[in-house]
Amino acid sequence: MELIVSIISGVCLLAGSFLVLSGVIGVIRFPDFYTRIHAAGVTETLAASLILIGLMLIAGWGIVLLKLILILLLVLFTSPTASHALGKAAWKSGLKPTNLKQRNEDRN
Amino acid sequence: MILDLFNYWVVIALMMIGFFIVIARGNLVKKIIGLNIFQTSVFIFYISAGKVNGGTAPIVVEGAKLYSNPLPHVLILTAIVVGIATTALALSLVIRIKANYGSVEESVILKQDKL
Amino acid sequence: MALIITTITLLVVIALALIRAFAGPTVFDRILAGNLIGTKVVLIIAVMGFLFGRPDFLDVALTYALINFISVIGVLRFVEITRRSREEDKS
Amino acid sequence: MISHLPILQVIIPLLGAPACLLLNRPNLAWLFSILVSVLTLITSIALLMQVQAQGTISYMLGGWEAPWGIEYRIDFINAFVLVIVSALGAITLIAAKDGISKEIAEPKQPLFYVSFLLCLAGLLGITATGDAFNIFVFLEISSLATYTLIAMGDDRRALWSSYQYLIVGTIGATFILIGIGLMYMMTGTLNIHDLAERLPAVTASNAVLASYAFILVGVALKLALFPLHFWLPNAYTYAPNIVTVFLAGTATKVAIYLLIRFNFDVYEISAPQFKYMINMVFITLGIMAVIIASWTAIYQTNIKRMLAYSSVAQIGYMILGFGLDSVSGLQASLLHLFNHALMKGGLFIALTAVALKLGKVELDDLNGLAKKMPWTFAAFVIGGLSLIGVPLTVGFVSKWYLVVAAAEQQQWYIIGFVLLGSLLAVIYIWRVVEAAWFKPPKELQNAAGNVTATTSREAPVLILIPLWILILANIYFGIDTRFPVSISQQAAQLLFGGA
Amino acid sequence: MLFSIYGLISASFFMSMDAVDVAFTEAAVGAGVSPLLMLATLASVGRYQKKPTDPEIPKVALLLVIITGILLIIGTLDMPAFGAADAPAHQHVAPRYIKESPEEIGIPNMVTSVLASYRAYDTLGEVVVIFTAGIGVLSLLNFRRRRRNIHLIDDIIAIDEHKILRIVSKILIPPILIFGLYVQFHGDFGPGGGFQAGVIFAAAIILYVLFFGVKYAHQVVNQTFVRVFSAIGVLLYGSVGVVSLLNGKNFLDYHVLAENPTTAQHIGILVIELGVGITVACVMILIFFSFIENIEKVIQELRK
Repeated sequence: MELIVSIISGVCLLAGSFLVLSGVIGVIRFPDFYTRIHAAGVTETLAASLILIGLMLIAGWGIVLLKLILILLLVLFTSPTASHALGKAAWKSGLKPTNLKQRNEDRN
Repeated sequence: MILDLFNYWVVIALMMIGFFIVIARGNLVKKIIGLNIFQTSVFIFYISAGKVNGGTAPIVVEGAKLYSNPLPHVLILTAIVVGIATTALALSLVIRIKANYGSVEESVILKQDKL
Repeated sequence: MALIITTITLLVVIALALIRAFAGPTVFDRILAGNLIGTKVVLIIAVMGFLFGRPDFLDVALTYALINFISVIGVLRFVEITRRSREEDKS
Repeated sequence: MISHLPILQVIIPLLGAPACLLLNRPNLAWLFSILVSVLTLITSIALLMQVQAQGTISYMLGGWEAPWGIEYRIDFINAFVLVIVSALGAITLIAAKDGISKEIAEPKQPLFYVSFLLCLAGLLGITATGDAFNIFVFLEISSLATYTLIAMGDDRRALWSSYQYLIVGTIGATFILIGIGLMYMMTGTLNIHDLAERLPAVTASNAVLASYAFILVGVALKLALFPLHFWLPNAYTYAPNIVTVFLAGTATKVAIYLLIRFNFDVYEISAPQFKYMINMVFITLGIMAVIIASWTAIYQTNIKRMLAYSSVAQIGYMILGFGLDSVSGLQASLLHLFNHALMKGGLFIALTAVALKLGKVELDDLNGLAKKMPWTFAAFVIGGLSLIGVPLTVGFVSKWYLVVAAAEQQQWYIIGFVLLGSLLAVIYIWRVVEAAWFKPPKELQNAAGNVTATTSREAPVLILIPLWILILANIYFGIDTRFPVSISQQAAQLLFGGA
Repeated sequence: MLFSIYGLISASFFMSMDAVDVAFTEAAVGAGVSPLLMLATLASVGRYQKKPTDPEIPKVALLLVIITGILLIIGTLDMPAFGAADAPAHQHVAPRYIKESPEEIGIPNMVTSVLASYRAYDTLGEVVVIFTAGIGVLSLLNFRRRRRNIHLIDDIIAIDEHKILRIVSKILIPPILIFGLYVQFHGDFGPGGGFQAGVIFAAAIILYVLFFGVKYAHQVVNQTFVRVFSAIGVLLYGSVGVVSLLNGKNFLDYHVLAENPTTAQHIGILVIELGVGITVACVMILIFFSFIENIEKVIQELRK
């Protein structure tokens, strides 16, 4: 039983790591702000949840689990909100998404 | 042997970056940022000095024999507070300077008043 | 083992996000990178707590998560306020 | 309660400050802060007497014994400095009510008194403590309060001076912090007494030398030692007058005390191979400070600025005393510390009175003013004579001891420079005296601009009283030299014998 | 913004160095408070114009910096190796804190025991420093009487309404406040304490101001309230010391507070941490209000 739990937790952690990594690669590679926020915002929530769930599985019952749940809740609340606020603020400030089609045509 | 001190040297490099920004930059806000970096690097310096290999955080837990040195932590807690106090005061001075001189560039201010 | 891999990945991620923070080009990109680093630091601390066998560090992680949110939101707000007052300046 | 004097000394103004904020009425706050400062003064005098009776007092804060808890350690030297600082604090506060009435808006006045008390508490704390890190904390209290006080000046240049001082001061404090950190790494203790005992074991290490260098530079920045003095003239000139009085009398004195403490107590034996070099550095810097700063002072038209440069020069004399590295040299430094507080305090209060009448203290505006304000300018003349070092004033006493100390070591050239410095002082003081007493008043300008200057004559009594207290002290201690001389001698012997 | 990242990273560095409490504080200060203050300043100072810096100064500065750096590196050459357990710093004073504080003070967090008991006087100094900064900011920025109930900033806040953010912060603020209390009183057992709690508390208020406007915030915490309580925090701290004085013990000797020495230490630490928390929270809010008000002033001048 313990083995299974730790395997599941390991899988969760690794999957989380992978997502985080893919997210940041997106942030680096994507051409403009809105695509980047997409990469970051979307992966972030799931990745954080996966990693935290992985930790929860190791933690076992107790105050630690409670704290992890609190962190998870907090992340679930704040992370999408922050992304939303960021996107909205950028939009209102007049930042326009790059028109990829246009740019590709320009390059050619 | 040399590697043993590597940590300190990185801190020193950081410290000097901060110090350089303080004395070389003309923008008053940037000076304050430099000052902050300078101070933080000193904090890191202290904390590095408090680290004991194999030690753990100085909160009693069962089974732990070796703890890191708590004294530098205490000192730095105090120093961080002092740092933020200084920063707040400095920033409000900058705001007043801007209101009175219309600029936050050192050279512009000096030109205006021939200090 | 998985913990160590996770830690290393998170460190790499922070390093990569730093590139974006330096590169910009807009303020919002920097804030985005900052937010990214913030949440990653929260995770790192949580993972490190387990790695060192001191899960009571989670308090710190919790505070980080809070402070990170507040500062990202606050920074955004100030960027907006600055912009609005500039716009009034022009009009 | 007697055994708790060391802590009362600092805690009275420290807790008086927030209480003062709660009052929030200018006059009430003024009365309250005078009460606090007088209590502080009484404590410091009692403390000095206690030290004379029983020798060094050690007080354990929180009841934890020394290297673990924080210790207050009062010996002759800091008891002496405590008296100077708290006396100047009390005297300055008496003059403060009228002194700040024009410069600081009424709603801000309570804040002025709060900051003043905090500054006083910080300076006293630095002096009284026997713990290296505690020095840093109280240094920052006093510095932050000082920046606030300077920025309260009504000229916009006060803001810039305050900012400049803030940057320099913080760099200095951080340097001191680095120095303390290095010392801690090498010895594992923060208690100064403990440090002095443990440092000899690690004497030869670079880290100790580096910490010495950092503390030296950090304190020198705070001290406005000659090449690092650039912030001081601005800060003194544009600060509110009362603040200048207080700072000139106390802040640099406390920095000098720190230098003495670290130089002679902590590092006394730790760097014998560098001792000679360091002494030479002190002597050279001291001489350069005396000559160059006095020379610059001659060309100033703003009298506050002139006296500020003169302060830099006087700090030079004190450093000169250090460099001689003998009991009599150090004694001369300590004496000068005391005397300089008296005379600069007096001179700056006189300027406060002038500024209250004229709004500024440019040399040209003083013409003929002495006839209108005879008491103020009589005081200024006596203070000036003291600054020059004329016999029967305190200025003479300390210079005499300095000359004797130099003669002991047959360093005759130092005597020459001291005399040259005095000559330069004659010139800049004379310019003021000449303008005030012997030049005809500029009626034209006065009639056009300033009605109050002609109608009201002498400065308010509340300024004249503290002014003349200081001036009479100048003369009294110039004639009856027993008190400062004996104390400073005991202090100097303690530092050389006890280390 | 880079600055905030710097704060976060240095905080995680502290974490890896076992300095949990320091990491906690640096997280709150380096990543939270100081970037916010910086931006508040930039909001009223305006973005700087790019200007070529004077080419002369950097050379001198560079030289100075290099000299200092070399001096420091020489200084570190014969220092005990990083992390060595036999370094003098770990031999002399600290062992007592580690070995005996759990019995003498009776709380597991050694940092708190040293901070609030062995070196409690330093902490009093720290509180006074914060208080001094508060006074300084007050005297610098609040120099004119405020006009009642006109809050220009509220108009600006209202333009970008952010409904989602409002709702989220409404949900979050009460838990943040509770968490602040938890940090305040849990400092004995885990990382945390008065200072961190004060900052978290202030952060919650700041969040509120940013979304609901100064007007409503003032109804809860107005200037006078904050002013008075920042002084009361310091006095509360000091009064513990005065109580020990009056009972004939040394200043800040907690043993007078109760018969049992560890109980006495507990009470003492609790009270002073409360004092710290109150002062820090109030001063932070005070500073923030002053900065906000100044932005208003700038806007008002622009409108003229």
